[in-house]
Amino acid sequence: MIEYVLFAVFFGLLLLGIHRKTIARIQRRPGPPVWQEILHMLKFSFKSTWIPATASGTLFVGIVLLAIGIWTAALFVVLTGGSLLIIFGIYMLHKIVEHGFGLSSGSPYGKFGGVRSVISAASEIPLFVTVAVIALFTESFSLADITAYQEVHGPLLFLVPLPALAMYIVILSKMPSSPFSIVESKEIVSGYKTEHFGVWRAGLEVTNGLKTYVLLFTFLAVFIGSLPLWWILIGMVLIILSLSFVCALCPMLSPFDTVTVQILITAIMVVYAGILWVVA
Amino acid sequence: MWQQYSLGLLLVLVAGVIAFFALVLEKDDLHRLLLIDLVEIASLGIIALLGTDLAEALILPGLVVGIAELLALSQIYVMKEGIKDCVVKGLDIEVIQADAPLIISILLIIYGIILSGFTGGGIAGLGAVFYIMSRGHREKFELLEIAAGISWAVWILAFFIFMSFPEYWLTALFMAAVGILLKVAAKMALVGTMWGDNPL
Amino acid sequence: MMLSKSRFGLLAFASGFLIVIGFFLEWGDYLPFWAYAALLVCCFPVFTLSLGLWWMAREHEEDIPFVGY
Amino acid sequence: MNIAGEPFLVLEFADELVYLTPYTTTLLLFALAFTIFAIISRPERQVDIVFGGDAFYAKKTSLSEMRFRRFMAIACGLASMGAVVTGDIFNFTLFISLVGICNVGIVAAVKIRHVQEAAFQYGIVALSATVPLFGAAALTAATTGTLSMIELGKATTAAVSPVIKALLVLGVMGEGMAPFYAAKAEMFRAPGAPYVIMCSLSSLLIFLRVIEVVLVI
Repeated sequence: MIEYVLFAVFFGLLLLGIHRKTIARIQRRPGPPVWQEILHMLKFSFKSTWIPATASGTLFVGIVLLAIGIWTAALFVVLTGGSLLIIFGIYMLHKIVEHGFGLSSGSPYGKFGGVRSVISAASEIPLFVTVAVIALFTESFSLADITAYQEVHGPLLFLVPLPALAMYIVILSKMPSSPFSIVESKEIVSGYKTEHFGVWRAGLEVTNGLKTYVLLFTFLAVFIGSLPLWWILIGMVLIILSLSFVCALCPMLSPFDTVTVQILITAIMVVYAGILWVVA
Repeated sequence: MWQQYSLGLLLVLVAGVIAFFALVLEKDDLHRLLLIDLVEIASLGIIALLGTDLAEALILPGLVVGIAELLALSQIYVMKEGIKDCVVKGLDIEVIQADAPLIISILLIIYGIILSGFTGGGIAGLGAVFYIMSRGHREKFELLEIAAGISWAVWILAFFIFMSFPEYWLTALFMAAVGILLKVAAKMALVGTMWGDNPL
Repeated sequence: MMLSKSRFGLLAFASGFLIVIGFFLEWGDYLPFWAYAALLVCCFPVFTLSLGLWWMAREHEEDIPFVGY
Repeated sequence: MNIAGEPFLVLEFADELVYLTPYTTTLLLFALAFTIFAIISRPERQVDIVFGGDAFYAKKTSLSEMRFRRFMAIACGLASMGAVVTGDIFNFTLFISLVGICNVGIVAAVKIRHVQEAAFQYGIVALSATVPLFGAAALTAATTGTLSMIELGKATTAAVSPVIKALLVLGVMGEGMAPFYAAKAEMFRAPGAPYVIMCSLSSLLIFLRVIEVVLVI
């Protein structure tokens, strides 16, 4: 399994590299090579590292460990076909991780990133509605049951396109330079990760790789069904490419607009789920 | 029975709605703090409507949580308005300068002891609080805290006896009754008198 | 504040060793899968960080956060 | 319907009920980790820049304030752990209102005006939310005759009406459920990292838990 974890880290980082490259090409820049994010991770891990004098030391370090830990756990849950609710829980808890990263250092920029991550908490609700709608159809929260259901009834992507869109937006809001990524936007330096440099940042990169891999894997497993590994990897690349187009072409929204748009999406999803529930 | 329950529920809900309405209209923070108590009572009312032993067991923690929240909020209010320096003395009312508080307190405490248990503790504690409030005593908090702690331990021990050695239920019953009586009485006396002794 | 580099090296070695041992135990069916997963969730983060710190932890004064350009 | 995996440990202690599913265990471990952080971590010193100059200063948390806030943060962690693992509706509501108090307590000792204002307003909402919260628990007991989530999850007991579930969710929302707190974002601006994070953590945990509760009962 350790080999799978390492593979997920590197492939996730590669996906992020492809993301950067595609955005650059759409904007007619040469852009970094696709393995840039992997190089980043390696580069950060041999930079001189210490803990800022004003930081809350244990939290500063512990949060990095925790971040890698929860996404490793999420990978296991996805691979063993565990409960979708746990994935959802871990995704929500990632909010705390962002918050912890931002607040533990004492940096004002990190603090802003953390506070922004709290006010944009509305972005998680569409995911829950997605989970609820899927459970209405498959009568189970376990990923294994959901893929089994799709063997019989065909991909859920065609049965319930709207939740798929909602989950797509949720993944979008976690991508770098997306219209919703207010927690790490440049007017607050790097947001929550401003003060995590060196090895800490390398740990964060590992988390990002794992997170990207797990989220895309979950999307494919929930909406397309079980696929051989090669097809999953190709599917991930395709999704990343489409996400890159959105990220490259949309401006970043202001925090207020981000929250408004996310609440709007949530409202639409809740109404949709309500209609489905009444009909079913 | 069921109809009585629905009627009671309706009444409590109406009371709750009125309290909420008042809360919405009121803009002054202190008045809102006072109104919150009305809201709290509605929630206890819903639990009380169960009308079983369970209801009694549920009301007590609900009440405790409510009181705790109210105390925490009033503490914050005091901090936020910066009125921490007011020294709390006895109530300045002519009647209670005489012997009346003593008599009333003794009566309440005796009645509490007769009732025993949680309710008795509450009443006895009320007597003690009344006495302290009207006299403005500076009592020894450490002693009261120790008494509360020990009686709490007795109460818990009684529960373990109930569960492990059911044949000694009578002893356990007495231990529990006395323990909770002393604990609640001591705690009630502490409430409201620990005011501003040691700033945070 | 921080441990010394050699301590980090020890930590990296210990957690890496546990991961490898766990891998072989699980491979030979001596360890149930969930236990291996729990082991990995605990050890993988420690291994990642301590490996980097063993390499590049700085052993003198801390600095203050970034406060503006 | 398989909600959060099969419970692998059910601990019945008189009428107190604790049960662990993979889901609740995940949440429990997370709460535990942060409670430990709150215990062993020193608070962060928030750096502020003096406006219009190059100077900056670090806000310090005084020792007595730190002690009080650490205590409150630990209490908050314990309350959220209780809310996460309990299998009894009433205990669940009690733990949740405890979380509400502790959240107020964590920032109560901070002597910054806007933080205290936010904490007070939040406290008012939290206190009024006890009506739907306890109301939902009492109504559950009245309509089904049990408070145990395992009993309620079985098909044999009477179904809990959606109105009661809505009341429960409303109550939890008022006590500080994750996305619905404007006042809390203001509270997070208080200095002292591991403690203010407990506010946010507990609200996320009770949000995640109430979803499971509503689905199970």
